[in-house]
This record gives sequence, C-alpha cells and structure tokens, in this order.
Amino acid sequence: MGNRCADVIVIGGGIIGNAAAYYLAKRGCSVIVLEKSDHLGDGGSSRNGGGVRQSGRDKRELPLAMYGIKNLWPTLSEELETDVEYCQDGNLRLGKTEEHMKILSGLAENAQSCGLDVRMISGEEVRDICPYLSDEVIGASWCPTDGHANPMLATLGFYKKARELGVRFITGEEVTAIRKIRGKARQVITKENVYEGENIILAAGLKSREIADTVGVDIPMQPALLECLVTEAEPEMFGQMLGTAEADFYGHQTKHGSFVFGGSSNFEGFNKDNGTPVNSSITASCICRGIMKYFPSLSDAKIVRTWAGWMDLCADKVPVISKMEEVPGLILACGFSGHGFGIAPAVGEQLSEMVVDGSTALDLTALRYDRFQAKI
Amino acid sequence: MNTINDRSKILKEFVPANDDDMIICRCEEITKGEIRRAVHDGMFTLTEIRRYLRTGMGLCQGQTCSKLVRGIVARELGVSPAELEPATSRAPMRPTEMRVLGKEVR
Amino acid sequence: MKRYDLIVVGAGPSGLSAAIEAAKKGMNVIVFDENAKPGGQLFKQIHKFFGSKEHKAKIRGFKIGEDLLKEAEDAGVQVVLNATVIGLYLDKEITVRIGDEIRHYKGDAIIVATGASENMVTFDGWTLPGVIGAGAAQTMMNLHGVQPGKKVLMLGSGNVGLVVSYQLMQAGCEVAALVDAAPRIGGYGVHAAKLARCGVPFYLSHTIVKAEGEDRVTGVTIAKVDQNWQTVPGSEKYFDADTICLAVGLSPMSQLLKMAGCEMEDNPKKGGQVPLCDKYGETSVKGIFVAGDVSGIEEASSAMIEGRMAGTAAACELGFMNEKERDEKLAALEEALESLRQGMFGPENKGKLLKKTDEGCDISMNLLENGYLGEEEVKQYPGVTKTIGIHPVMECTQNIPCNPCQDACPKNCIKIGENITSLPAVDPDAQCIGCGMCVAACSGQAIFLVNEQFEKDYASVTLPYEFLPLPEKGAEGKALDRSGNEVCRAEVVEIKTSKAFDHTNLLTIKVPVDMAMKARFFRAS
Amino acid sequence: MRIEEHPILGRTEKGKEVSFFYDGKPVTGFEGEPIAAALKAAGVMVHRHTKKYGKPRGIFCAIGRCTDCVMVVDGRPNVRTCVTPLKEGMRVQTQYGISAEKTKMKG
Repeated sequence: MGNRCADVIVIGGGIIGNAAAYYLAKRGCSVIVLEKSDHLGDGGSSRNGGGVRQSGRDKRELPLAMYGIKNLWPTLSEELETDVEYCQDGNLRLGKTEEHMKILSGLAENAQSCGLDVRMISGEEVRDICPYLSDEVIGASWCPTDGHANPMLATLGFYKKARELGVRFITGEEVTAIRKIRGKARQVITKENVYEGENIILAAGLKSREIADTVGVDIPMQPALLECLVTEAEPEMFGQMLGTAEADFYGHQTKHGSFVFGGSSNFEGFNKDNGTPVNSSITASCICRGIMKYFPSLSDAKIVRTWAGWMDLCADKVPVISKMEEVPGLILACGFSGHGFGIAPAVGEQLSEMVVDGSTALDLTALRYDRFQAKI
Repeated sequence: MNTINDRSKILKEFVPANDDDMIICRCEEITKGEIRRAVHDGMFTLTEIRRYLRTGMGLCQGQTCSKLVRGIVARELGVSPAELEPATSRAPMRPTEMRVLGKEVR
Repeated sequence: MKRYDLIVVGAGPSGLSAAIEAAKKGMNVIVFDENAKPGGQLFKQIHKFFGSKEHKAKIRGFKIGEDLLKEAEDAGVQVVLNATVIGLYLDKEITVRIGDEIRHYKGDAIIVATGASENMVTFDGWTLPGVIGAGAAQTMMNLHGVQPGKKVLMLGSGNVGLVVSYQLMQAGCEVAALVDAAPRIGGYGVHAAKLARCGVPFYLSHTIVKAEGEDRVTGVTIAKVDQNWQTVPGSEKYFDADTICLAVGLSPMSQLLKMAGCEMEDNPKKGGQVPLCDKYGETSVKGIFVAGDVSGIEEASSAMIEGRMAGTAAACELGFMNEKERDEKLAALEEALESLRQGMFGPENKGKLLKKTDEGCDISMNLLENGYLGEEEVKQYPGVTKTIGIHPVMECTQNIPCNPCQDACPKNCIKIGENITSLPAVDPDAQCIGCGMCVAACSGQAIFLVNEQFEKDYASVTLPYEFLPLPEKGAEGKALDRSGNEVCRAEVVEIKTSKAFDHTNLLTIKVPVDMAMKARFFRAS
Repeated sequence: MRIEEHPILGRTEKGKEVSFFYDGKPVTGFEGEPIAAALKAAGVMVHRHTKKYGKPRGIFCAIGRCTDCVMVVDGRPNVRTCVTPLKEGMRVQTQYGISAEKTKMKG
C-alpha cells in the first residue's frame, strides 16, 4: 500500500468529499479520500432527486446555492469532462390549496429578500410553463434559474477528474476514529490503517456524527429515509424541476427521458433498517398516487426501479460547513439534510478555500458547528 | 462485504479493440468500448459502471447484460468476475405502470 | 394484511413441490407465478425425462407439470397465475401485481423458487431480429405453436442446446448446425446422437463470428477457436439461416433474494449469484427459503426434490411437523437427491474429461466431439450384444442417472442393477420378444431392436421416431447411419404406435444385413 | 409459420381468430396468444428500432424479461409483445425509439 500521508484527508467519497478533493487538487494539494462503501458516491449522492435549485431553501444556505448556479453548474460538464446533464429550465413548487399557496409565498418572500428571482404565479401561468400539469394545481412559486442535474454523473465526474489530478481514493476503507496529535486533528484511523494529514475534512454523511464523536464533537443529526423511483424513458415532455408545497413528491424528467421522482409516506422517521437502505413496501405506491394527481398523463409510465437512502437530517435542517477551532485541523461538512446535491460544487470549492486560504469567499458563519442553542 | 480498493491502482494501458463498438447493454445501447473506457476512468465496481453509463438501468434492469458487463470489467481490471459484486436488485422486479403501482389492495 | 403460513414465489417444479409438501402438513399455502401457465419450464419440455420411476422418469416434462399441478390442487394449495411478485421487503412481506393492482401479503415463511434466466453471448450482429434465446424458441414452438424460424443454427451443446435443437426439428424447422466453443459436447451423448443421426452437423471448438443480415438474420458465419478462445483466421464457415438460437447456460434468478437482504455468494458451480443457505434451503434471513434453480442450476428432477425439502423444513420451523418426522423425510429426500447427482454429469465431475465409464469401457471421443458413436466404439458397451433373432441394442454409453429401460422390458432382458447410473446390460438368458417397450421407454432414444435374421440377406432395425409425417408401412427411403449419412436403401416394414409408447412411434425398417449395425434412422424418399 | 400438427403435442388449441392492425395493415391472429406470436406467424421480425442507434430489434427472450420486443400497442409505447395477449382490433405499431413515429427518432 502506498503513502498514507497527504495535505488533506477527506473522510467520505460522496459528492461533497469528491468535489472538495477535486478543487483541492486543482489548487495543488495532495489529497486522500477514504470511503467506507465499496462504491464512490454510494450514499445520498447517488440516491437523491437531482435538484439544483435555490428556491425553497433556507436563507442560510441560499448564498451557496446561488453562487453555484451562477458560477459552477453552467460549466461543470466541460470542467469535469462528464455530461452531468445539467438543465436550467426553472423550478416550479406547486400548490393545490390556499394553504399551500401561503407556504409557498412565505418561502418566496424569503428568497426574494436574498436577491433571488422567484415569484408566485397562477395556475394558468403554471400550465403555460408545463402544460402537462392537472387543473388541481392552482398556483406555484417559480424560479426560472433553478434546474436539475444527474447526481450519479456529477458525483462520479468529480471523482474521475480528481483521480486524474492525482487524488488517491480508497474505497472499502471504514474510518473508525480521528486522532489528535499534540492538540491537532491529524490522524485518521480506519479498521486496518492509519492515515495522516495536515487537514481532515469530515464529509461522511450520517456517519460523521460517530466519527466526530471520537474527538469529542457532537452534531445533532439523525437518520431519515428518503425514497425515489424512476420510470422508463418517455417522450420529452418538460425540463422543469418540480416540487410541491407539501413535499408530496419532487422530481424531473432526465435527459434520458425517464422521470425521477422522490417522495415520502410520512413514516420516514420510523423506518426499520436491516443494514442496507431498504425501501419500505408502501412508499413507492404513495409517491405514484401523489404524482398522478399532478400529472394524470404519466399514469401509464412504467416504474422500473425504486431506491431508498438515509439522509443526515440536521436539527435545524441546514448543513454544518465549518472549521472546528476546538479541534484544529478538522473541517466539518455534513448534515446536508437531503438537499446537499445542488450546493455540492459550491461547498467543495469553499472547502478548498477553507483549507488553502484559511477563509472562504462566501460567508458561511450561519453554518458553523457551534450554532446549536437551546430554545430559551 | 466491503474490501479495501485503492483506486490509484495502475491498470494496463487502454488499447482500443476491434469489438469496442459491440452493444453489450441492449436496452441502453452501451458498447463494450464505453464499458472498458469507464473502467479506465476509475469506475472499478459494477455499481459505479451502472451509475456512470446506465448499463442495466434500462427496461430490463440488467437481466440480460449484467453477466456480460461483469466479464468485461473483470478483464479490464485483471480480476476474476466472481470478485465483482453485482449491482443491487431493486423493486419492482418487472416494469410497473404508475397507475398500477399506485393502486394498492391490502 | 392477508397472511399465509407459506408463500411460494414461482409455480415451477420446485415451487409446486414445496407447496405440496407444506400443504400436506396442513399449512395454508399460496403460490404466485408471473406466467399464464403454471409449471415453469416444465410446460416447454416435451421430451421424456431421465431419472428413475420416483423422479418421474420417461414422463414428458409438460405431463409432469400437469401432474404436479393436480397434486397441488388436491393438497389444497392456492395457485395464483399472472401474478408477478415485484418486491420482497422486510418482515417477509411481498408485493404482487395481479391484474392492474398491487397486493400486499405476508408469509410466516417464504419460499423463493424463481428459477433461472438464460445467459447470453455477444458477437457481431447479436442484437439482430432472429437471434433468440433457446428458451424463446421453446416458448414459441411448444407453448404458442409457432415456428421460431425455418432454418436455425444452435449455439451451445449443453442439454438445453441439444434438446431444443431436437424440438426444433420436431416443430418442422431445419437445424443447420450445432456450434459450441468448447472442444466437447456438454450435454448427454444420447441427446447429441439423436441429432447427429438426423444429419445435424456438430462444430465443436467453433463460435459465431457474425450474424449476417441487415434488419434480420439471413445467415451466420462461424469460425474455429484456438485454446485461448480466439478465432482462427481462415477457418470461417458460412451457413444460410434465419434464426440463431443461443443456449449458453443459465443463471439463478436471485434478484428478489438480494433485495430481501439475504446474504449472497457468487458460486460459478451453481451458475452465478445464489443465496447462502443451509442444506434444506433456508437463507440467512430466517423464514426465507429457496429451492430449485434459483439456489443453483440443476435439472428439473432435482428441483422437485429440493422443493420438497424446503417445504418440509418450513413446515417444521412453523410447528406443523416435529423434528423427528422432518429428519426422516429429509433423509429420504437427500438420498434421492444424491442418487440424481451421481454419474458422469454429476456436480463432482463437472468440467472433467472422464476417459472410462464405471464399467471400465472407454468413453467415446467421437461422441463427445462429433455427436455420434464410432462403429467400432459402440461394440464395447454392455448394452450392445449380438444374438440370433430379434434383440435390443442399447447405445447407452455414459453413466447418467436413468433406469426406465430396466422396468420396461416384460421379459427382464435389461439389467441396470442397484446403481441407477450404471450402463444397461443385456441379460443373455432372457428372451427378447420384440415388443419395443424398451425402445419407447428410453428417454435418450438410444435403444434399437435389431434382427439380423429378418429375411434372407436382410436385417430389420426398429427405431424410435418422433417426427411428422410418420412414414407409412411399405414406404421406401434411405437408411441413415449414426452420423446422418445415407448408407443404403431401406423400406419401412412396420409402424407401431401405442398409448403406452407415449407418442414415440416405433419404425421398423428393412436393410441389407451388413447394415444392421449401421442404420439408425430413416429418411423417406 | 404456425405448427399445424406436432408429433408430441398434436394439434395446438387455438383461441378465437381475431383481426388486429400491424402498422395499419390488418392481420389475423388468435385471441389470447401473445401479440409477438401472432406477428411471428405473420412473418414480422422487426418490432422496433432502438433509440440511440436506430437498430432493428425483435423477439429475444419471449418471456417478458429482456424487453427487446416492445412495440407501440394501442398508442402506448414499450409494451412487451411477448407477454401481452392479443385482442380483437388491437393497433400494434413498430416502435421507433419510444414512439410510433419514425420522425421522432433522435440523431
């Protein structure tokens, strides 16, 4: 086995870790990425719905989303020499009741205050944009600069390019602990090996909690199962990313022609685990019923595959992207709470700045690790 | 089970072959050359190949090509096909219309 | 949610057998199968099965299917057809597509008996219409009554390739050639011999280079392969054909088990991905069992026994049977399974080149390489003897588990003995009466009746005949030798058909006496 | 070609004769048999042309697994003809990519 020392050790070969590795390598750092699974991007990175959106996001992470969509996503395919199937045809968040519309305009106002072009539109306007939607839709929030991409290709594209730049990826390498040496996080202990780096980026999704625990840090997050399904290829219908006020489902039509939709059954907090992310027997059917209410014409589309993934749901539903002053050398990037994909390139780039420059161009103070406070 | 796999492993150089344009995944029309190329791009597992190229992601869900893909990848990596774990199986086992999947009887 | 004591997925030989065993112990059993007809692959099998009486030997596959289904119904098993199990979830819950609905069921035990799927090979043009799986050919001709093509080239000399080639001829198609990259025929010699004597050429150590044609197959080019499986330039041969049939092995269809989280292993001896399971088919997930090809590729006969074992084990686990009864049952079933796994083709000998039979006879290399026995070779086997008057000539030269000929003869002329894989021998003290029961009973169609004193200078040869049209008595034609070459004129002197022969007709031809040990097939002129 | 009489299976029992349309042309088959069987008996080999390369495909597995034999049936694409029973008046069309129209093919 080769050298186990590098400038940066990244724990987690998902899209966050891979993107960070890529941008770090681009800036001349030596990087080793350790991934527990046999496959890169085997967690949420390959299991999400592919949204690349700004609308509907919490104010604290909105700058990351806006920055990425403006500066990184449009050229990502060329940059990674991988077609990541980025499509910027806008995002419709659909509402069917006045109650829904209230939720949506609240979110829209929030985003507008951050300078995002998002507005409320009527049912008719919705159907002008996407004529396949049923009359049950009475309005939506509309963000024309949102879109979607292929999560698997984006994740593996970052990997491919980072690997080309000399980043060492090791899969099947489960990290058990981080070890401080003379007051500084320096060693990464796996079941069989010890790695050493000047900096350690912890981007291991849910597993981050256990690993951070070994240096006395706790991030309040918990697992929640998300499920998705994909249809056979259908004739090209629309390019928008879709969501709903109540999050019945979300999704889009891919470049391939298939539709990818995610959704929930409301029992997500209670799903059993047999060691693999296993679908529940009821969710796919529930998602189908949700979709058909909005898209009656998709009722004959055949589902070819369903899958599930555990997300790292943070207590306040936004990620922790933060240096740890208490544990020098350690950087956290976890708790993405099911919406990390769209901001991943930006997060990767900011992480590289954190390591190389010591600070980031974007203000990430609101995503610090020590923000969690009791309610009163 | 998870096994340590260093992705910086040096493979034999990619040499184009006569049959690189042979279709392997019939549904998604993925060729042998594309699969071989993907291995050199770093896709060392069948799951990664599948996510990268869509092999076995079509209508038949890999019922026809999975063994063929495995053989090609194994050869390219210089390992035995048995060392490569097939991609996960997922419901539904046959393509199922949304209106059917959405109509549950308990 | 509707719950059953036992849910069986797949109504093939193993699934039905498992269901029968469990239902007989009082379990509430339901079987789901995605096909419109039950029986799995049995319904496409129109040949007589090998084995012993207990294994339903000499009964045709589809008839075994019918019998199993009747037995299942009598035992109270509910068989639901056109019912596709699309998922196997936690807590042994399945989702089934029935019509335009999804139904959820739970089983206290689940037996997955989903069988196998066909392997494929690639060559230039392999996606052209006209290139089909051997299973597709069987489905079209034996289930739907449609010829897969007019002129077919078969790739693969395992039992599937051999049996399907013969079935293609029975369906009125021409088999242009049988090709295999392996240097020797993989299936039973008797199956190969049936084809060779009809004139089908065998090309071992050959592979398909290209399927010719623009929008459909119009021909095939094959070429010789060297020891490294590379084609030898200049060795190409072209055949006119409209269909290429692929019979290159099966893989367990184990996706449901993988989905359910059963621990899997890749076992080339079992044909691919199979669940890890104990001797009686229980997987790493308690209460989920497997039986038949999904747990390892074998024959339908062993699948039925495995099904019974899994059904028995499940019945005991759920308290429908005590351990003592289970152990007795399982011991008997294991013994039966063991007997089927004996012989040249048993798992232990897989891939080995055996030189001698158990009896010490040389194994015919000609049979392994060309599909037929050499004229001199045939004389050394215990079933091939010479006597005055009519007598059986049993060209059965490989140790395979099969013995119906022994029981077929009313005069006890044929002896196999205790060991079911022994070659049949002629009892010199018994007197053949020429009834032909042995000819019809031989699943390998390897028994002939020869009478070298039929007429002055003429001998008679009685052979099994399963083609249409059936020649008439007095018809003139040519006798073909074991390799399919025309060797002499021949006249049909007798046709025997009988219910007891089960569609195997006995054709007696008259040939010059020196042709008695050569003529093995008849072609009308 | 249909097998009129089989040496082992005898005469195959057929359902009611029905007519259906193959690419607009009337064809006959038997009710309940797979669409693919009726097409095969009528000499049809090409069921579809693939999406990426426009290559012809036909029956391959005949048991509903490989999905190579899919066609547009009564306006719906991707119908597995080898396991879909034939009905009177069905409109069966060659599939181009995922549509019945040749012009919708990409590339």
